[in-house]
Amino acid sequence: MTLIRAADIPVAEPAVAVSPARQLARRILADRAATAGVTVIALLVLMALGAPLITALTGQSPTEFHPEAIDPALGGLPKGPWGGISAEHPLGVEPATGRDVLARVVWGARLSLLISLLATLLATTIGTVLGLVAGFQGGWADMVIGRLMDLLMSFPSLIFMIALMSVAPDGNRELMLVAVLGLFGWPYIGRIVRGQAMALAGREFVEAARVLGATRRAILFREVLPNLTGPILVVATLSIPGYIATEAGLSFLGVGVRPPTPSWGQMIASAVPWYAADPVYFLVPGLFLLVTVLAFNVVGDALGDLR
Amino acid sequence: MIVYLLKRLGAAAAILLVICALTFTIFYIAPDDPAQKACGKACTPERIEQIRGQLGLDTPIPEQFASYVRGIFAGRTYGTGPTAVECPFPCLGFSFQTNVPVQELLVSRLPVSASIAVGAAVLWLLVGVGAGVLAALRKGSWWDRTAMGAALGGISLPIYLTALVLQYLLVVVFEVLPYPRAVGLLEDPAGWFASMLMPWIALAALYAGMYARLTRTELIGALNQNFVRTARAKGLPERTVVRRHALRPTLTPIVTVFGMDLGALLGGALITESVFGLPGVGKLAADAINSSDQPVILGVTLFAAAFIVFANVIVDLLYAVLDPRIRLGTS
Amino acid sequence: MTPLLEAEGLVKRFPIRHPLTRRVTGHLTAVDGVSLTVRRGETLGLVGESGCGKSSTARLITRLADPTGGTIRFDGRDITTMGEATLRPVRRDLQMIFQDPFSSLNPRMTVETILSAPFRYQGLKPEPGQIAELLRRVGLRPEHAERLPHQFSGGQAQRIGIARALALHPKLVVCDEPVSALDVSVQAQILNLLRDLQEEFELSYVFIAHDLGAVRQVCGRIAVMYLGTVVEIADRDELFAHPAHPYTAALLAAVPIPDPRIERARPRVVLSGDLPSPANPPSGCPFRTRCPRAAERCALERPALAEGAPGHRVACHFPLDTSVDLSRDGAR
Amino acid sequence: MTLLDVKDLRVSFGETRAVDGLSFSLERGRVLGLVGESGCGKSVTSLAVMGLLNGATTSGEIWFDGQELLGSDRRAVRRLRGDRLAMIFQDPLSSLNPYYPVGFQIAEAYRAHRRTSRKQARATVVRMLDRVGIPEAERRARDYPHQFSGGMRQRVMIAMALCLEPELIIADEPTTALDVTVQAQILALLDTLRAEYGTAVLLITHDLGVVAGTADEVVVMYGGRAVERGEVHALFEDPREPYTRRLLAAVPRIDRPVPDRLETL
Amino acid sequence: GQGGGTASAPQGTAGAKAGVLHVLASIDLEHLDPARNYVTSSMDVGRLIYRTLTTNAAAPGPAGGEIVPDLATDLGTPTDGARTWTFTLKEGVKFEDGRPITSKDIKYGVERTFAPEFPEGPPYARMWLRGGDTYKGPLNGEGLKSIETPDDRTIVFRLNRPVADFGSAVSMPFFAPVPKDKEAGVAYDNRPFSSGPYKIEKFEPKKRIELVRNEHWDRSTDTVRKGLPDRIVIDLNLDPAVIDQRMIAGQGEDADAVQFEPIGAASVAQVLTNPALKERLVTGESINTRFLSLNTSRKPLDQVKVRQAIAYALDKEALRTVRGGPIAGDIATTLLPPAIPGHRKEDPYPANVAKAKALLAEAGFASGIDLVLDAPATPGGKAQGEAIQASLGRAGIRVKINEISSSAFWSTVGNASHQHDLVIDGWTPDWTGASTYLPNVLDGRFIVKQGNQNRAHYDSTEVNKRFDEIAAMTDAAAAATAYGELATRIMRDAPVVPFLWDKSAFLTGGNVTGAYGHVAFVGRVDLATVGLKSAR
Ligand SMILES: Nc1ncnc2c1ncn2[C@@H]1O[C@H](COP(=O)(O)OP(=O)(O)OP(=O)(O)O)[C@@H](O)[C@H]1O
Ligand SMILES: Nc1ncnc2c1ncn2[C@@H]1O[C@H](COP(=O)(O)OP(=O)(O)OP(=O)(O)O)[C@@H](O)[C@H]1O
Ligand SMILES: [Mg+2]
Ligand SMILES: [Mg+2]
Repeated sequence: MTLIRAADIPVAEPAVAVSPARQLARRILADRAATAGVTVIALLVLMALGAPLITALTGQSPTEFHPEAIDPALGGLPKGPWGGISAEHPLGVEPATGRDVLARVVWGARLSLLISLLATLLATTIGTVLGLVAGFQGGWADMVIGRLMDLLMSFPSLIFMIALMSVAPDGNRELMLVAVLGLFGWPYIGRIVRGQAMALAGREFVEAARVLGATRRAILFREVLPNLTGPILVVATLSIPGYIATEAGLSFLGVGVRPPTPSWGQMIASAVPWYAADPVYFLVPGLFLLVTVLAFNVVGDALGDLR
Repeated sequence: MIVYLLKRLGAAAAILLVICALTFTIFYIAPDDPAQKACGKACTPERIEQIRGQLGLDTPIPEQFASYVRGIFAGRTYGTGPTAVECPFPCLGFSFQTNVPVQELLVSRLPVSASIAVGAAVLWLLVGVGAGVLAALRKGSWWDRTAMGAALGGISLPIYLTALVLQYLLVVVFEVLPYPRAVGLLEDPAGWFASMLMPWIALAALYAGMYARLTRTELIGALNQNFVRTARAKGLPERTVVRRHALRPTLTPIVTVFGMDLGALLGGALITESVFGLPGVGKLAADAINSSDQPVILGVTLFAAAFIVFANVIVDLLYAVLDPRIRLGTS
Repeated sequence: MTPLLEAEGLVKRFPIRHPLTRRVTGHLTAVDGVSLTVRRGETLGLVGESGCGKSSTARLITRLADPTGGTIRFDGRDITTMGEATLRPVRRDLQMIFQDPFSSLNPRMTVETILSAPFRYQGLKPEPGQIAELLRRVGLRPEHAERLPHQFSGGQAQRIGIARALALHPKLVVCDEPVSALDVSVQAQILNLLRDLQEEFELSYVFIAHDLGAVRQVCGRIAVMYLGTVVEIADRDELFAHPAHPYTAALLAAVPIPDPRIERARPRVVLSGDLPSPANPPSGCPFRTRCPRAAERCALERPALAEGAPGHRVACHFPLDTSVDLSRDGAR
Repeated sequence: MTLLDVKDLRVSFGETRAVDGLSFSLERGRVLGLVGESGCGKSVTSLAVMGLLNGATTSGEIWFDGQELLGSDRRAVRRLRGDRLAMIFQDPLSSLNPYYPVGFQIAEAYRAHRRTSRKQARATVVRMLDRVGIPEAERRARDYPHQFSGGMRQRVMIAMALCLEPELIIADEPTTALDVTVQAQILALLDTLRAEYGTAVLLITHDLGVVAGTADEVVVMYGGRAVERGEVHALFEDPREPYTRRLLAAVPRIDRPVPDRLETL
Repeated sequence: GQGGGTASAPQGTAGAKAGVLHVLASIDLEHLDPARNYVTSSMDVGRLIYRTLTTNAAAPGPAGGEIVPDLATDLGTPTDGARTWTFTLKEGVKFEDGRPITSKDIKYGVERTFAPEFPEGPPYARMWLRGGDTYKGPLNGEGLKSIETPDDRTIVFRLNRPVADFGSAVSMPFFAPVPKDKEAGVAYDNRPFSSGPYKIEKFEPKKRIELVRNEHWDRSTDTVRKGLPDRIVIDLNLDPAVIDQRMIAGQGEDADAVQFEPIGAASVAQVLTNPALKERLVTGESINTRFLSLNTSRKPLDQVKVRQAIAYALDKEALRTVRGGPIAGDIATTLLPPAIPGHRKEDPYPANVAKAKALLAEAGFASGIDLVLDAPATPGGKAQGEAIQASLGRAGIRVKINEISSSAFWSTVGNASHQHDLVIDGWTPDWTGASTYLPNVLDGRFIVKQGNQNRAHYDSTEVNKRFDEIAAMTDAAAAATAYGELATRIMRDAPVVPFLWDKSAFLTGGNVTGAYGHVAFVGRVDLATVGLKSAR
């Protein structure tokens, strides 16, 4: 799946006002949608971090069955309207098991965010380093890295990821997901970084550093890399929703994390048969997923917008 | 140019070969033993060994790989004697579970996938490019902001979410559409359309958003070009300026991106087909993965990769054809 | 005393690749046998039209590019094939100023960081106050050290570039069109500054420009380049008074003079035709396709850079000035 | 007879005032040089006259042959553009559309204002290309912009501007991107054609030398205003304003002894 | 009754001999080649295409478990202490091309199951027929001597041991006739030659199979199959939830459809709360028992108290709920389901968490134990795994779920070195009776390294001996009672914890008649008898 497009990425700015962090903050505050996006993300992160606290407060564990909340004679349909929403279960219960949906959603957020952030970190690191080397060094290194990126981008990645995850041994699924997402994600970042590095390599300040006797490494990491933080940040932000969606997609297709660990994709997958009988069960994790992805996209979009 | 094309095809074939080798290795060193699965409920170790021989799994992996690749070009025969099965060119392997050459499965599934892909592509091009052009021309307007917001929403919608919401609303609640089923376009055009509509929308929502944004960005960029200013200075009507001078350069990236997306669409079709239960290539892949039918997984992966790789070759050529600077080279 | 810089028969060739296939379809000779010397304390000017190989020559001299052929001796040492590491100490003495004042400053670095980079990359540390002193010397204020490049005007930014080049007290500074991007008034300031600094730091310059007026203002000797070769080289006043190469003459005639009376009275020498492509240079004399004096011989034989008057060398079969001794080439 | 009369032109982009009360006028068949340093508002002025400014607040009056342009409806101004008012831009490469052959682009300008057959337009194109000194005009008309050299591209732009025999050509730094020898060629060509067609020229440049050689009258701009205007000889010989004087002194000239230091502003 | 407590009688009565019956299946047909056809879904379809020497009666409830003659004139004649079995074929039975079915065709069909190319079929022929241990199948031209065909209508099987219910065994698909000249190796799977009322017109694996009437099938020779619709179209591999919803909507063609798999838990509420839908709901009984196997070869499951603690702690109700609640079946309390002769009504381990804890403490595990559960990586497998995890967790038994891809599941848990502590397990006997059930899963001498079915690794000398004694009995009723007693005996050791006796509830289209769930096909619709009320 295409995660990011080059067209969404701004080219390196010739002159950038202030430090990337300040600049970021300024741009976001100027954009109402982006402010909302950041707020939503912050809330989600807070929710994920505070998952144990939240479930302690509501007194619901994500794995505990509540037979009293469902009707076995009706196939385990939650008792009461709206998917069994009640004071005890503010977002209803899971059909057939009676597990608390709120508890599962907040724990699922933890997983979704952790996996996608780690995958982003991995892909960004690999993509940045290799893209930088390819774009700056050119020649042989560029050829090898370029071919590698071509190769990875020619993989029907979703099919391959599913197949890989389905044969993967039953170890740490979370880390495996991160690895697989990162492995197929980095070329998209690498390609953009490569292009930017190529553009920067021709800039005179790079020549100036060389004339001053700077080493290749110093040029790459002291001169060029700081100029790429902006685009890299944007690419990374824009790739997070892709990873969230892909992780959920993989869980949806049954090759994600293992139960009873709750994950949004898995919740949606298990809600599919229930969509007619208990639409609320399907809508709750679905909306959380949509809102999360949208929030990251909005923020990435705001960051990427050229003024 | 011919030499270039040949070289490019050569590189494409090399990439496919590497993908093939990687996929092959991963699946054949996987814990699932096809022989054991074929052995069924009542199985003994001796029988497993026999089956391994029958399926050609007793030779070393490189040798198996070589026969696989040879089979693609020359076809091959599975087993020997009266139970031998012909797998003609281009043999992508032989499904252990359905006893059918993989390419036959692919061919029988292709119409459904093609229906979904082509219809969705038409839809997202119409909607996405249309919305993008209007947004670029009315940059900053109410329409622009709404369309771009919607585009962002479309991009953020996971396919299965769109698919299920559509199905819930259109089929269960309002009953305006039937459950999608695999109907041939020629057998029953109306049924085909009714069945395909939801998959199209689900798939197109994502891409339409991306194309709207792409079109907008590119068109705004083109409108800021000096040659557009020249066109205006000539006194051309604004419509001509936009259509002839701004849209033409905008189309080049769209067409090339479109080529690549179409190539990579099989991946997107996988979820769509799974959700709607349509027997296309994506569903074939999903089922094969679920039942660990390695030859089918391998075949579909290779097929999809070939699609992507050749789409890329075509895109490169298209790029050259569309852009005179590349077509003619710089003097 | 040996000259500070001696370049002998420098050649730089680039492969030309097809935009799509990336196949090498030919070669472009950007620098085609350039020999130059720079004496200590002098300013050598390099003029010529766009694409004639001025920047490429500069990049060869400063070893930013590897020469395809020829040798470069700097300060008594052959630096033609030195590796980056051995070259590093040499770089202290061999600096460069660039054309685009903004592009040559890292937009992410403060002036302070930019000016301490020369020290850092050479494994040194600026002494306290040294940066402030540098800034002052190029006409900026010490408090400017905190700013980022984009907060300066073009002229100020170019001063920072100059300060950076001078930080380590080099012997030779190669200036690649340092004023081309600047308005006339700012250009004048920078030209003045470069002259002042030369005296103070006992610098030698290679000064590249396409503007003959600017070159004349700062250079002692001037080399005229055309299509990768030096066609004429002479002392400033000699060159402007007695241009020997028809190209130099055409160049001088084409420079507009901001005085309507003189400008309108001057005879117009308009060269016909276009600059040939360095990928496909004409046979014999590179200028012959546009030369009003071209003859058969020019197509067959490439003229060597020969000394006519003392210190005035020209590469032409039929030079303009009688003071150039024609006898060596033999009349036809 | 006054062809172009700009009165108290003011253009601002938000807070920045690009042009701030500029007035000048241009007679038929004459050349007006508009000089000034970078950013003083020369290009904005030219675009304002052409009606090509986007996103700017404009006030004042621009009279072209008795018609006020700023207040006219866009359609009317568009009809003037290219037909009676033509423009030549600084960078000929980016000003030509890379996707179409040059002949098509010239013909397009022609057919936008004259109802003619394709064939007739073609003939005009070839004639014009030939006229601006492009050899093998018939064949070169089918070539794309990137297949031309810088000077040739600028000739194409001139052919495009002149094909409808406009009354006024606005040339915004037509030679800045070119080498001196090519600049001399283009200036000579412009001069010849201008005389032949009797076209008035608004020549925008920062090069005082170019103005000295080409213009009949000069307007010196600074910060969006005209600091001095006058007949070319008078202005160069006896500049009134200190700014003009200093500007002239800052130019290193090849016809005078080398000064120790150049004058600075 | 409430949600199908009992098996319902076939709907309606006579169906029209016309029309197109649609079958909506969420699964694939694994193998239709009679030599390889060994799963109930394929056997249900196979019964339409080929006939066997005997077959199950066409009747709802336990009556369906009765074996009746099919191609043979009777249930076979045992001689030599049930070591030799002789069958006579009916007259007038024909293949789809009109040629008569002969005893040689049956012999050839049986011989094929010995070929290593067709490994999936039942092991009985290989186990029982003399010389079966060395015979490698007919593909190389060699025949099996212990099957004799003195004439075209007589077939004699010579066995290496007494087999009292061989007459039931010959109802298995591999006792269907296969003409030698139609041999196509593994490709025969895609187009088995028809001897039944339908023949295959088109088969797209994993997508659709279309059957049309076999004109040469003679209804008068067949007491079981009705052959009502002209065509039967089976759509395969559909999404289960979509099938449910299509059946609930029942529009258009779907009115002529039956669903092949039970409705999902998610659809139960919709169906049971709507009287019109309830009309169309058919409930079938089955002889499938679901149980949790406890690997007695691993610590601490080698201790009977620990196993009993698990039996007390398991929340069978929760397990049933995730499978759909009461409609999915009855809670199993013993090994043998009620439909199997010998079933005894008892509940040795009623749910009791306190008792489970006490037993654990007695065994020395007061602080609980950690176990790994092997579960298939399907939504159902996950749900059951989580239910087991949650319920055992209440007694301090911490369960980690090990998901195994569904296709590899049985081969993985059948591999002693890959198997963990607990397995979500179950068994359907090949015919109604315990003889192909209890020995298969609990006889310690059948424990093998690979392809193991005794996943409890239960090996009791006493029980093994009793298995031999019962196998030698020629009185079926006495054997059934003996098996019932033995089941009770085994449950004292608690090597497995039965939790569900399956039932199957499925929807039929409004135009469908004669549908009932057949016990031999785990309660699936008996395709051989379904018809349409009216052809459209
Ligand atoms: N890296 C390169 N690869 C290929 N060709 C190059 C490269 N660098 C320069 N050239 C070509 O070499 C020739 C000389 O270029 P160079 O930059 O030295 O000219 P210049 O005299 O500095 O021109 P300008 O006045 O435009 O700066 C040009 O034709 C240019 O296109
Ligand atoms: N579209 C615009 N938006 C905002 N500011 C603008 C825009 N166009 C021009 N300006 C500003 O208006 C002022 C005048 O610009 P203009 O391009 O007319 O200068 P110029 O005299 O042509 O300079 P140059 O010699 O560099 O071409 C500048 O300060 C410029 O930054
Ligand atoms: Mg240069
Ligand atoms: Mg301008």
